Amino acid sequence: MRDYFSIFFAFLGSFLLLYIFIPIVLTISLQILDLNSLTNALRDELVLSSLINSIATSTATMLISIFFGIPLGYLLAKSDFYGKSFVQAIVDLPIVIPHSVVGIMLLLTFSDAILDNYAGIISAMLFVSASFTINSARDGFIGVEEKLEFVARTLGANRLKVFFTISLPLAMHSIITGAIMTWARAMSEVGSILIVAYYPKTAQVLVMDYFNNYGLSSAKPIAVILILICLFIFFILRRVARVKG
Amino acid sequence: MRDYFSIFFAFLGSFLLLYIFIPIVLTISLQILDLNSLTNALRDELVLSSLINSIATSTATMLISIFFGIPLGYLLAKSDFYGKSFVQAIVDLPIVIPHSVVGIMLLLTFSDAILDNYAGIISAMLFVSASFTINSARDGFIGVEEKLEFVARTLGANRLKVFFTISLPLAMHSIITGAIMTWARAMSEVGSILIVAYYPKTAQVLVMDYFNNYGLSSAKPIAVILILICLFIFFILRRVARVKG
Amino acid sequence: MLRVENLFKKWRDFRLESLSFEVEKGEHFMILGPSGSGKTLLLETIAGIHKPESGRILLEGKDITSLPPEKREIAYIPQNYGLFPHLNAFENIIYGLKLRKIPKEEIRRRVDQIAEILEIEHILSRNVKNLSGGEQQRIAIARALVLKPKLILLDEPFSNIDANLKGKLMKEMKKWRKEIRFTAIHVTHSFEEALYLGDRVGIMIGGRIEQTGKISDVFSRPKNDLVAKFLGHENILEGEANGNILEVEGLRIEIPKSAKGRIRVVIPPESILISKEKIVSSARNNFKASVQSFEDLGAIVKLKLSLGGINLSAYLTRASFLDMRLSEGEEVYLSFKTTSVHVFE
Amino acid sequence: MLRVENLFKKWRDFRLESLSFEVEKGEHFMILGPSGSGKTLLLETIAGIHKPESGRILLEGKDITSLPPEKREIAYIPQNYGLFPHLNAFENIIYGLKLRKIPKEEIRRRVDQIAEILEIEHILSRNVKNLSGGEQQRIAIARALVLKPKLILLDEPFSNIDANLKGKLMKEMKKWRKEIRFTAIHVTHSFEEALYLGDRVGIMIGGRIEQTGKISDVFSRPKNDLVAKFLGHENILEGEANGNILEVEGLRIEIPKSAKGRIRVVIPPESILISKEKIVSSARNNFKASVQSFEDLGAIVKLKLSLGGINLSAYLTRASFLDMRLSEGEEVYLSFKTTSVHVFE
Repeated sequence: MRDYFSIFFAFLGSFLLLYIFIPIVLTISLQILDLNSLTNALRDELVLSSLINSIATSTATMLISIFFGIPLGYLLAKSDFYGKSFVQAIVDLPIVIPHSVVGIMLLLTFSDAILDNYAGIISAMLFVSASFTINSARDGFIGVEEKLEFVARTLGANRLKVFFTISLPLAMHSIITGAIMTWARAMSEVGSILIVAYYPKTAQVLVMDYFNNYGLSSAKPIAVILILICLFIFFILRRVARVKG
Repeated sequence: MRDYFSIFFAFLGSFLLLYIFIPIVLTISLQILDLNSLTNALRDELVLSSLINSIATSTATMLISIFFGIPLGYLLAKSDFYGKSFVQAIVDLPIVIPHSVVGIMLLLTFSDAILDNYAGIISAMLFVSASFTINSARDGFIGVEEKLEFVARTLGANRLKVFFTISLPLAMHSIITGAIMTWARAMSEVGSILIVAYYPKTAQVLVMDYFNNYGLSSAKPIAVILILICLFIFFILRRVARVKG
Repeated sequence: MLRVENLFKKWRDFRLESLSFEVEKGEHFMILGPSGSGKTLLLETIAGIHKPESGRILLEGKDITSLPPEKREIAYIPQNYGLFPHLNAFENIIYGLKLRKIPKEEIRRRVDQIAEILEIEHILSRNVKNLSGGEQQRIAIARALVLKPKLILLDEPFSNIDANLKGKLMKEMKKWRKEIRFTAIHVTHSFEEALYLGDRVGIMIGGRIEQTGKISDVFSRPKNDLVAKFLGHENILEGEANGNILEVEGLRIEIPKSAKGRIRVVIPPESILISKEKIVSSARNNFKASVQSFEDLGAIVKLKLSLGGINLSAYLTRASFLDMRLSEGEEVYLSFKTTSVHVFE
Repeated sequence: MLRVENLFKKWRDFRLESLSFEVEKGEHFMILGPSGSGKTLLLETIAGIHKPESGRILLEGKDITSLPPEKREIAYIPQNYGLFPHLNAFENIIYGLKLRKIPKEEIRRRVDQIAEILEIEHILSRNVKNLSGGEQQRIAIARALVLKPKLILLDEPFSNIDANLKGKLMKEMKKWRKEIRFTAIHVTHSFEEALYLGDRVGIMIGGRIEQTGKISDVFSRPKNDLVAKFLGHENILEGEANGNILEVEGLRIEIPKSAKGRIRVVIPPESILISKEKIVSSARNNFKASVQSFEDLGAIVKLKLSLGGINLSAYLTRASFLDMRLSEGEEVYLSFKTTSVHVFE
């Protein structure tokens, strides 16, 4: 009995696992058989500039989310204020809004200021990815024992000093994890960028362009480069997460 | 000192909050001033069929993720097996892969079988959204006290009976939360669907179509309808989550 | 009835080591041991949740070592009672009956019968999360008893019970146990529970059953110093005996019977008299000692005394402790009668 | 030195109610109370973490009630010592000095001085997470002392210390306290700590300081029955006195001094003799009682006896308890001397 049960569950459970795993492995494998097109892609100036563009905008998004997300996360963790659960709801909202709708909303709000420029890319990325930094910062600050902050104050630190010498260093690990997630989510965004800033070209949009204009095989090398970058970031993320555990 | 500190943090923290909140409120408000176009949109057969299409495919995605995600979540929670952390990594992977790349990978794997059909929409949605159900199911099963399962066995239940009468009912709340997240995430996906299945038209793709072909004001009504659906689902999600807490 | 033979098992931080004992039919068998001694692991191994690495478990003569738990007819009630939180009290009780596809009327009849004895009729429709510890205990016991198991395993059944209520509930358990005769293994670290409810006791220390027997026998005649120490016997000394004199680290202690060679004795701490002046009495054992430390037991203070190389404990009321103004390092005189020295066999 | 006047504060489940007391310079003042009495809340209010709803706190005559904690010069050492886990032991100690921008050499000098007294030189570079409870305690104390605060607040400093080590560490605290004279408020629920380390004590129950004074005074002359009960005095009886006889629920008890009207007395449980036969002795108070329940304290058993309407506790050694084969409901005889009855003032 014991074994049939486990086998049956393993059988059902492996479906989604393989469903995620096989396309990734297959895509990378196909590319390994065709290294030529990969090196060609890496020589394509449009590919390179779009990659740099993606990485730069994702990084800018991450930095903005850190700068504004840490104070918001701190307040959500440490303060009790009227409407706090409403604020938390707003922070969690972007994950359920269709990406194309995000683009429409941002254009309606900022119109030409973000149309087809770097600000547009970053604004789209920020909307869909800031929640990760905010929520991780919040969890990090929740994890800081209140007593430590009390003790620091009796030792002569005012609230700002306590924040910078005790709370922030102790929450840093969680904040970094969240910031990496924000970076990765920014890098993965397509739908809203397509609407707000088709240009300057980002790598994730270029994949789509090449696919539409030249077909699957032309899109593949850029896709693989992006997969490898994301796998690398994902690997770092799990390393960071493990250090703490 | 105390007050300046809080005010400064509230000032910085409110930036992202307003950044998320204002576009949503603005978009809905603009539409309220222009109810005509909203009723027109609701009479547009293309809009209606794309909405039904989106809802149907999201629901199908959710059901598939429940059927296969529950056993996988159960194994991740209750079993110790070689490579478990690798399996967990694969489950978490989709969140970092650019959506356009997901589309390319799925096409490379399944080619014509998923090109421009319902299977294609669902396959794209499933790839990006299944993790929510799997991880919530896992957390739900982890929350089930082992002793309860032990006791049930001494009362005469075999492992399968224990699963259906004890583990599953106790994890159900968490599973439902995850399934709703999967539904919402599926509904929000654009990038990979654009590549795999431009047709049959989903509402989230139609927003983009209307924007590209007829401009912002034509895309707005569909966007608002989608926002309202997603806000409704989000509201239900938070209600479900609160019942437990 | 139940026979456990030479069990070995490691699990997490716990282990069972060459563990053997036997339980008779109808008996309330207590397993008494300090926390961490593996008592819960033992119960779960008997219940079939863990498979032993070696050894056998026999129930009514049948080897059940490799049967799955659902086929053993042994009920297990864990420390927190393990009620299913998504079922109400009644649904909890009938969980096992429903699995066995017992007809509805028979289920109703069995529940009514047990509920009457355990006095739980009025809480059958309640949500188990809102029940008190004592009520939860009864529901868990009812859930086990309706299945008429061959053996019931109780893991610290009174640990979640308020101290004030514990006495009352133990009294009631004794009462309904007389009505529903069942065989039970009851794990605890409480001397009161063992003394009050147990027929026989097994002392479990470090994964082994060190001694089994009638409770008063085990308490007054511990087999070895591990058991003696666990039972609170302090002041166990080992020395060289010669006639009526035992020599321990240079100290000459008069003992009540003649002996020769290395022996062990116990000097009950409550038999030791303490004073700040030299004691003049008929007691033959008079020594000078210094106070090492003290511990407050609530109105009673336990002193640790050092006499050259050995340490002895003694009890004192808090009033006399304060009267004597004792503190660490202070010199005191202690004496005890020769007849109060217990020589180990 | 510190004066707390009529403090009121509610916070979560705890409260302070019209709480007043005073601490002298150089004193080790103990606050002794059961858990839940608001001891930690009191310390945190003195430290300035909570603002009282009413009342005043004066430090060296200055009203500090509304000063923020960083301006009070009061050090606070919480129960788990509150070491900063991202700093090593040395960095923890100099945390406050660095904030005050003290020059490097002065920092080094002060740390060296404290480290020598507390014997922590060898662990200064260690990660605080790997320190033992006793080492953590010293680092926390050093971190407070280098700032030369006017007052140190210690919250249950020995609660994370292994019972075997506690005696040794208390001894050492007593030693270095003599070298570094500082004023401390030390919160605990342990009678030993109070007796061993305290100069004076305040008994805190239900958010109030019920009695303050020298420790032996407070222990032997509790002001009211709340304090008496907390200190473990049992058998507090209230009745109508008439000359040397106190009548309690129909029971006539002889008392050592003449009184009139409603009074309260204590009969120390250790002064009560128990036997199964009627006792013939010079004791004037002889009664028949039944055993209600018993509790094992480790070699000593506490009996709860019922005599008509009143309940009394009595102590017995486990050996005589087993000898007498006592169990619940059993009839016993008890007696106590008139002189052992303590009449409340």
